[in-house]
Amino acid sequence: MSSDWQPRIVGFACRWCTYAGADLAGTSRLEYPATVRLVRVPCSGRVNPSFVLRAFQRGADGVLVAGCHPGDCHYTSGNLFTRRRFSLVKRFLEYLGLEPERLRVEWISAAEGQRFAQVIREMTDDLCRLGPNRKMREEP
Amino acid sequence: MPRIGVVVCWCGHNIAGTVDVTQVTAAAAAMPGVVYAEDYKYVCSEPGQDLIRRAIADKRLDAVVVAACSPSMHEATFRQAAAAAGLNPYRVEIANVREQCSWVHRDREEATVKAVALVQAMVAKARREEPLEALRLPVTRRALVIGGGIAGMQAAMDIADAGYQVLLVEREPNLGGRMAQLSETFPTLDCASCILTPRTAEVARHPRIELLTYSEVREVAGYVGDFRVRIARKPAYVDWDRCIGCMLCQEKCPRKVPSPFERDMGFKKAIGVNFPQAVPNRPVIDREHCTYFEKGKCQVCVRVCPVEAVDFEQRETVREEAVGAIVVATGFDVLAPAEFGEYGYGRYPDVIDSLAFERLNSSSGPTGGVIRRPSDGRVPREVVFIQCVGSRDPDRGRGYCSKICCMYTAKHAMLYRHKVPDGQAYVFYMDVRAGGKGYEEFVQRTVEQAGALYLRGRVARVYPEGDRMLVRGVDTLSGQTVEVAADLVVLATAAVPRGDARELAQLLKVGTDAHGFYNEAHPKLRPVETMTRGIFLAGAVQAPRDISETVAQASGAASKVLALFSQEELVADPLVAVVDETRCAGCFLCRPVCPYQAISTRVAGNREVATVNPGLCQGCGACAVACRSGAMALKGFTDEQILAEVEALCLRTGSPG
Amino acid sequence: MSANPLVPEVATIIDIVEETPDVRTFVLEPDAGPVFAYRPGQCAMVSVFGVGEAMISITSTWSPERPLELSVKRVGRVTAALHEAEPGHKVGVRGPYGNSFPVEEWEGKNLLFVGGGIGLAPLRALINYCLERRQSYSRVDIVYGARSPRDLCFKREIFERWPKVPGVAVHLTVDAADAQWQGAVALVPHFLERLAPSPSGTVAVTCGPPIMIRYTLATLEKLGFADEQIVTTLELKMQCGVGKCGRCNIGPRYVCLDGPVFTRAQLKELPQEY
Amino acid sequence: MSDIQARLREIARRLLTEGHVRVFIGFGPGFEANRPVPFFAADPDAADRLLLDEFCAAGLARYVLEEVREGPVGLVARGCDGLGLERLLADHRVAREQLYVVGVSCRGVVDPDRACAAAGEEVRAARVNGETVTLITPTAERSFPRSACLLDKCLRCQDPTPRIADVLLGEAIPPGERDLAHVDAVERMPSDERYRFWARQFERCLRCLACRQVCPACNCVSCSLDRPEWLERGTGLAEQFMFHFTRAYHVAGRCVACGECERACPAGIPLGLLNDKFMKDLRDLFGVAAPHRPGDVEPLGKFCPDDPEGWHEGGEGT
Amino acid sequence: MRFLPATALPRWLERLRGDGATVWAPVDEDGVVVLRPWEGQPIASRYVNPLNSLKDVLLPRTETILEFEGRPTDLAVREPAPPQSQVVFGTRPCDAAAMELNDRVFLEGTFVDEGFRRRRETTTVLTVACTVAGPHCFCRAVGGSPTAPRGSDLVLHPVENGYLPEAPTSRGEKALRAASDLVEDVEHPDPREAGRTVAMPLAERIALDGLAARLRDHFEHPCWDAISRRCHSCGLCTFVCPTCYCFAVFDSLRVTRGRRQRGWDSCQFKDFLLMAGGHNPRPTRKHRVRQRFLHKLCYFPEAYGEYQCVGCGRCVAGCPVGLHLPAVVDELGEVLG
Repeated sequence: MSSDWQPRIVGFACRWCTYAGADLAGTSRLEYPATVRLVRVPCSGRVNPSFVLRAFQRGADGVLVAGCHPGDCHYTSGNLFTRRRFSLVKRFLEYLGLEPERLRVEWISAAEGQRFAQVIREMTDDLCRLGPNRKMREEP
Repeated sequence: MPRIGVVVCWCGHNIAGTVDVTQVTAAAAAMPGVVYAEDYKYVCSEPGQDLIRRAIADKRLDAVVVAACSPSMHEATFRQAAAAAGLNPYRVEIANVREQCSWVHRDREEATVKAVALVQAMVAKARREEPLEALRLPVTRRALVIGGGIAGMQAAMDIADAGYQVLLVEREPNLGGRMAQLSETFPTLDCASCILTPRTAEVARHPRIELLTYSEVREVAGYVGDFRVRIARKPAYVDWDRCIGCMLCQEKCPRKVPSPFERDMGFKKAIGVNFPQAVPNRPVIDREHCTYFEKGKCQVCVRVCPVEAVDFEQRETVREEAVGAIVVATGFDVLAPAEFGEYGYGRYPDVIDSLAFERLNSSSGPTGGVIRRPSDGRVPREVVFIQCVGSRDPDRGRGYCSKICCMYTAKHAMLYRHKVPDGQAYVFYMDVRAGGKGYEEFVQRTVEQAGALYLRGRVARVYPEGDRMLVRGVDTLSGQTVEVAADLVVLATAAVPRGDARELAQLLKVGTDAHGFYNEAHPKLRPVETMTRGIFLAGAVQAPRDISETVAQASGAASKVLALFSQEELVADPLVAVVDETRCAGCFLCRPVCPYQAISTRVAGNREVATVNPGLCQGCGACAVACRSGAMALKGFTDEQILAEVEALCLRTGSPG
Repeated sequence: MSANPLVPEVATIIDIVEETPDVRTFVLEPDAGPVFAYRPGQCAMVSVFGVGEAMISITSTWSPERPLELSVKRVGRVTAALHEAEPGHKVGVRGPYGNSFPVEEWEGKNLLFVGGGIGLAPLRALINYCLERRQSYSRVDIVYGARSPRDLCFKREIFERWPKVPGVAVHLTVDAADAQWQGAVALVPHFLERLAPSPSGTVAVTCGPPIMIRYTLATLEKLGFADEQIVTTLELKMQCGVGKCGRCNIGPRYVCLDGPVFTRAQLKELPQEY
Repeated sequence: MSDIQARLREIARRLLTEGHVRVFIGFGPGFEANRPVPFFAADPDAADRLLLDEFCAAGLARYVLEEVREGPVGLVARGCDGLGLERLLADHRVAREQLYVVGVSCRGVVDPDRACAAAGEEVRAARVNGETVTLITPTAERSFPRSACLLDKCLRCQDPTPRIADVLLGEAIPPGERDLAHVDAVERMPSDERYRFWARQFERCLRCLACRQVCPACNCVSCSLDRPEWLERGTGLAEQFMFHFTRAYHVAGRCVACGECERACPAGIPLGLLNDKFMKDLRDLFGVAAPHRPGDVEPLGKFCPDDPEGWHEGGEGT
Repeated sequence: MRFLPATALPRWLERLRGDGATVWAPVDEDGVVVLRPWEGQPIASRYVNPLNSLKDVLLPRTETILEFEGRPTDLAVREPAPPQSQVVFGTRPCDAAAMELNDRVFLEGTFVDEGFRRRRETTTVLTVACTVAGPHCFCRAVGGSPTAPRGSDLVLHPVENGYLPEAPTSRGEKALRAASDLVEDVEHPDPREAGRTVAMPLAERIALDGLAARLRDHFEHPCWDAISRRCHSCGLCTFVCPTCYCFAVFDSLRVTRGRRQRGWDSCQFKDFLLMAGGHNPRPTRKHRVRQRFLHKLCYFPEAYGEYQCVGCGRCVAGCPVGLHLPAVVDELGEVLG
């Protein structure tokens, strides 16, 4: 591993809360590592668990699934399904051998630019410690 | 392969200061499918937009990716620009290289690599894009208001006054709802019927309000702008068109039965109206209690009716109506306090609920407005009011505050003192909640001027002693056990949803909370809208509220309806779910996850498949994830598109590591 | 060229002709060396890199300097990707595969071509081959139909070139006419029955959608054509084209090796699994 | 069993004679005596070839999907078959009135390979008792522990008796909760070892899709795993993980624990360990019964406002 | 007669591996014996047949045909490096024979399958003969034997404490040379004879005589409906079969880079012949099951003069509903006589 290796994080962000939160981090000029790339989805409930697996397959070192706080879903219940799905899926991926730090599920509101930046910093630190992900990943 | 154009914005120094825009443009030019890549200082400016428009025309572009600020800033701008050049506006994608890149990263190389990846992802998405057409839905400019109480009447009046037709459906034979049962109203103590009666009359004669009383909504189909509603009118056994409202029938009817309107403290006839000022002033026959229906003879009403309006053969009739919007104003019920055995309700006639006390106060009530207790008709000298009966009681399933009880109890104590100057009112309370204009002052007056004795604590038991009721509770302020001997005990029972609120909610595809109150679309920002577009809430159907709030909300709902009706046609986002019927197995796992109940069954060939009502769908995409086979796709965010984005974002080219 | 028969040559699309709303003819030139030699009726495996391969009958007739032409109807993933391609794009091509029409055996005979829709694609190669050797054959009748006038392929040939060749008659029909259509309106088998070509000394070659083939065969039989006089081509899903992948067999025969050209007599020997 | 077999034949014959069903699905003699195979009795006389013994291994529910297309179907159902049928009913893939279910209680099916190995010679018949299994060979009759004789899928069976049966032959055995302890052993491995464990299993996968084809919950008309955007045909480890993750996730909350996938797998991949992991977490996090009995809204099709966030609880090893 | 002690086996294989070859050997993985690239792990000895056959080595589950990179207008295509030489230890005579059947398909005719040929020519098959037959074995019924050398480069006949090697090919002889110092000389009767006495009850029950012709004549026989009815349309039987060779060609693409591969496919899958327009020449289980068995028992014999089955018994052990070749032959025998 070269010393300047940086992890690659794919983030699924609901457009109403987390994506807007990330925008707020931008307008507030909060610096965070350039490790994350967001996929804008209408709701965290749109995130098919297989998307997460696909990200790891194609070389993501970490995946973030983020949406509105429970109770604040633009569609009322999308994130509550997300909560159930990803409670299971995260445990299942760990059961398959994935390190827990590699998948994070977070509720980040449109007002939480600070928190968004913080989550990315934390994840980047965790992933730097773990190094590149090789599990479930296809040969490059 | 679609021909894609990429335009990279400098945003002056905002993007170009951190991201090497030239490099991003060069990288974009080499991406599969990209036939045009250019950068520009300010793409959102008029010359910038013109650049896009010219590129679309000159390069025959099928899609455009703009690498610029957040889509929340200028997605609409660029879509309009594209549309002006003849490109489907939904074939414009934004790579957010400002808020999510140049503004948050410092290292130029890293930021540039990331910007390239973000562009790559959007190019990948754009390649898999279908042109989408905004959904255009026609609007039937006619509203249905369900519920003829104060909320429904207010909403109906506001909509009708603005010039639109209103269909007002009321389950009871007459308008008025709960408010018709009230005596006076807090905090002004003006008489309820004095403010209600003119309003009911106004509604009844409004040229644009069609009144359907004694009717119920049975079926609701369609969606915003085009609801199809089936309404059943129950048989009144009186031809209301012939009837002239002389009420001779009521007068002569030999059958007297306890009146639910009077909380069974008074009587009504088997034919007649609930109360004298009823609008419409037309009688109905209470089939359950009518001697003719019971025994096949009597027919006094038939004989006395001067216009031969009585018709025992009348049947329920059902009509179908088309409306563009629906206001639900079905109000509330009060909890049957029977489940509170410790208070002796139902066992002891002198334990009554607040609604009954309203009737005792009412000059048109069973006692003509004199407060007499039900058991022996004596005027009570000491009255105990118990608040929070069933409310704020999570152990029994109702943790919420019924909100109106504090105020009406204060009102009752005040009215009682007015009518029985030497009487003493005791109020057992948990907290007094008197938020509202003039409310706190009113409670103060009740204590100070009417001399009501407020005791903080829960009542443990009510039991008879002699001809009085002994109320035992704990004063939590003093810690003392308190015992009051009362002539009358009045329970402020919880306001609860109507018994059949859930069934109606299902018809309307509107969500309810754990208790059965209807859910608003957003508790703060969309308090009168429901999750179903075109259906609005007014009054206590949503949560307990007092008259002034109810009226305000009803006007709010009406204004939402008017906003809807003021549009030529409804334009809906085409980013909705769609079913590939060849792949749908018809398992309907998608249905429970849809918050809008937009998914229904369709027969395709020899099997049932899911189908999405695009007027109801709001595009959250939960169904697309619940669908295992991938038959359900969310337009604009298809699996193929998201997977392509993921793949592009994972690509490591020229990046460190 | 690779020793591996599954590895295609890279070719460049030099032209695309829009025949009908869903049929395009792609003109291909291999990047290295001349086009492989092929005979009428043979196929090529064409591929869009990253999407996949599809077996397409060759529409052109071979000469060393002539580019390869493939007429492709948009039906599946690969053909859809091809339809999205533009001149200058690279594709893969390998072949030729399959047997071919036994044109030498037919010398001196009358030729009756019966095509429907995209089925004219393999026939076009054959017709042009025969017309280039016009003197070797006797009377030539071309019966061709499509759903509507705009679905007729190779319009220049059917309307202009072929009718001008002496001794060649082109009979066109459509299932449903439009405002401009002056010609016959009939399904190909019915139209053929009305034309009633004589079976004597004639070879009938028919290509088209399965349902058309089925009724055309019946019509030809009614007109007195023997099974040996009737030739058709089969289309089956193929993956390798070289008789290895085990897919395109009909009974013991592989369409990619033993076909796609079969006489009706040969078909009758095979199980009805095509 | 023979008494029940006789009654089964009688019922099947009657159903076929009276035209109530078009076919009756049960078991018939296989090529080997101790391996009966699914059998489709289409006429009354064929009913007499139905058999029911301790070796009837295959699940029958999945057949219903094809067979009902032609008309009503009768079948014999053990507990696992019954749950499979309930799965198909809950997924609207068949209608109840298309089925006539003859229920039988099942104490477990004998695995002929396992039994022959235990007995040391060919086992021709067996009796499944409470805790032991009596194996009958040409030379002896001996008892062995259940785990030495029965199919894996039967060792953790929780529903011996079908819940839906138009008629139940024999006595009902009350249902229990599924024992999910075997999941713990994998959970306890360190994460790298766990990954190696699964990688080893999945590398063996031939992608023959037997697990999917026999599964009553995998009843889609079109499977996403047949689509290249979700799963490429390559058999690299990444695709194998995608396949097994997706298969397990798609039956999460829907798996009826019939064990057919694991029984069918030629590569010995412990698919039950995957299904049961979801089942365990559904139980631990959301109080869903193991397995969730079809009929109610699927556990993943609903939520509670106060559902826990499963990713916070535990961490490594859970 | 030469004798290779069992204890020398790892050293020998290590030497073969040292020559740069990939060595495959059967290893026990969680109770399943699998042929795996051998890196010194314990070699399984108690198995009838590994899960995967030689097919996994010579016609891999996925094989890259070509790789490409670039844009549609500018694309570079290259072929992968030729495969490394391989040594397969522990295969059984039936599996080795199966490869000779596949030779007929892949190496004969107008086209030669390059991928197969290259692997075939660089693979040394070290077969371990069988001393007992498994309960599902029936090689004898299809012309094989537990000790037959067909398809093998070297047959190792197990005897007490080791093997008696027999080298039908020079490749086998060469492989054995790597063990020349480990091989001893012993007196032993011809081990090939032992194959005749191995009990194989299943083989006795399979009558294949004249079946091909009867099948051909009864293509539309209704028995296929009954036989195929229990089939679940999975690909298990075809994937475990050492002689089934059908493959699919498919592309994958990662934005700008991709590859074309081929991988196993199964005639039992319902989309095997499904065409882009929706037409499916073999739409039902009946069509597909009949295709499988006619291919093995009728078409293949017509083309190559022998059945396309080596009696390894994998389908017998594997099919979850007992729809395997012996059972089908048996059921066909009953109806076709």
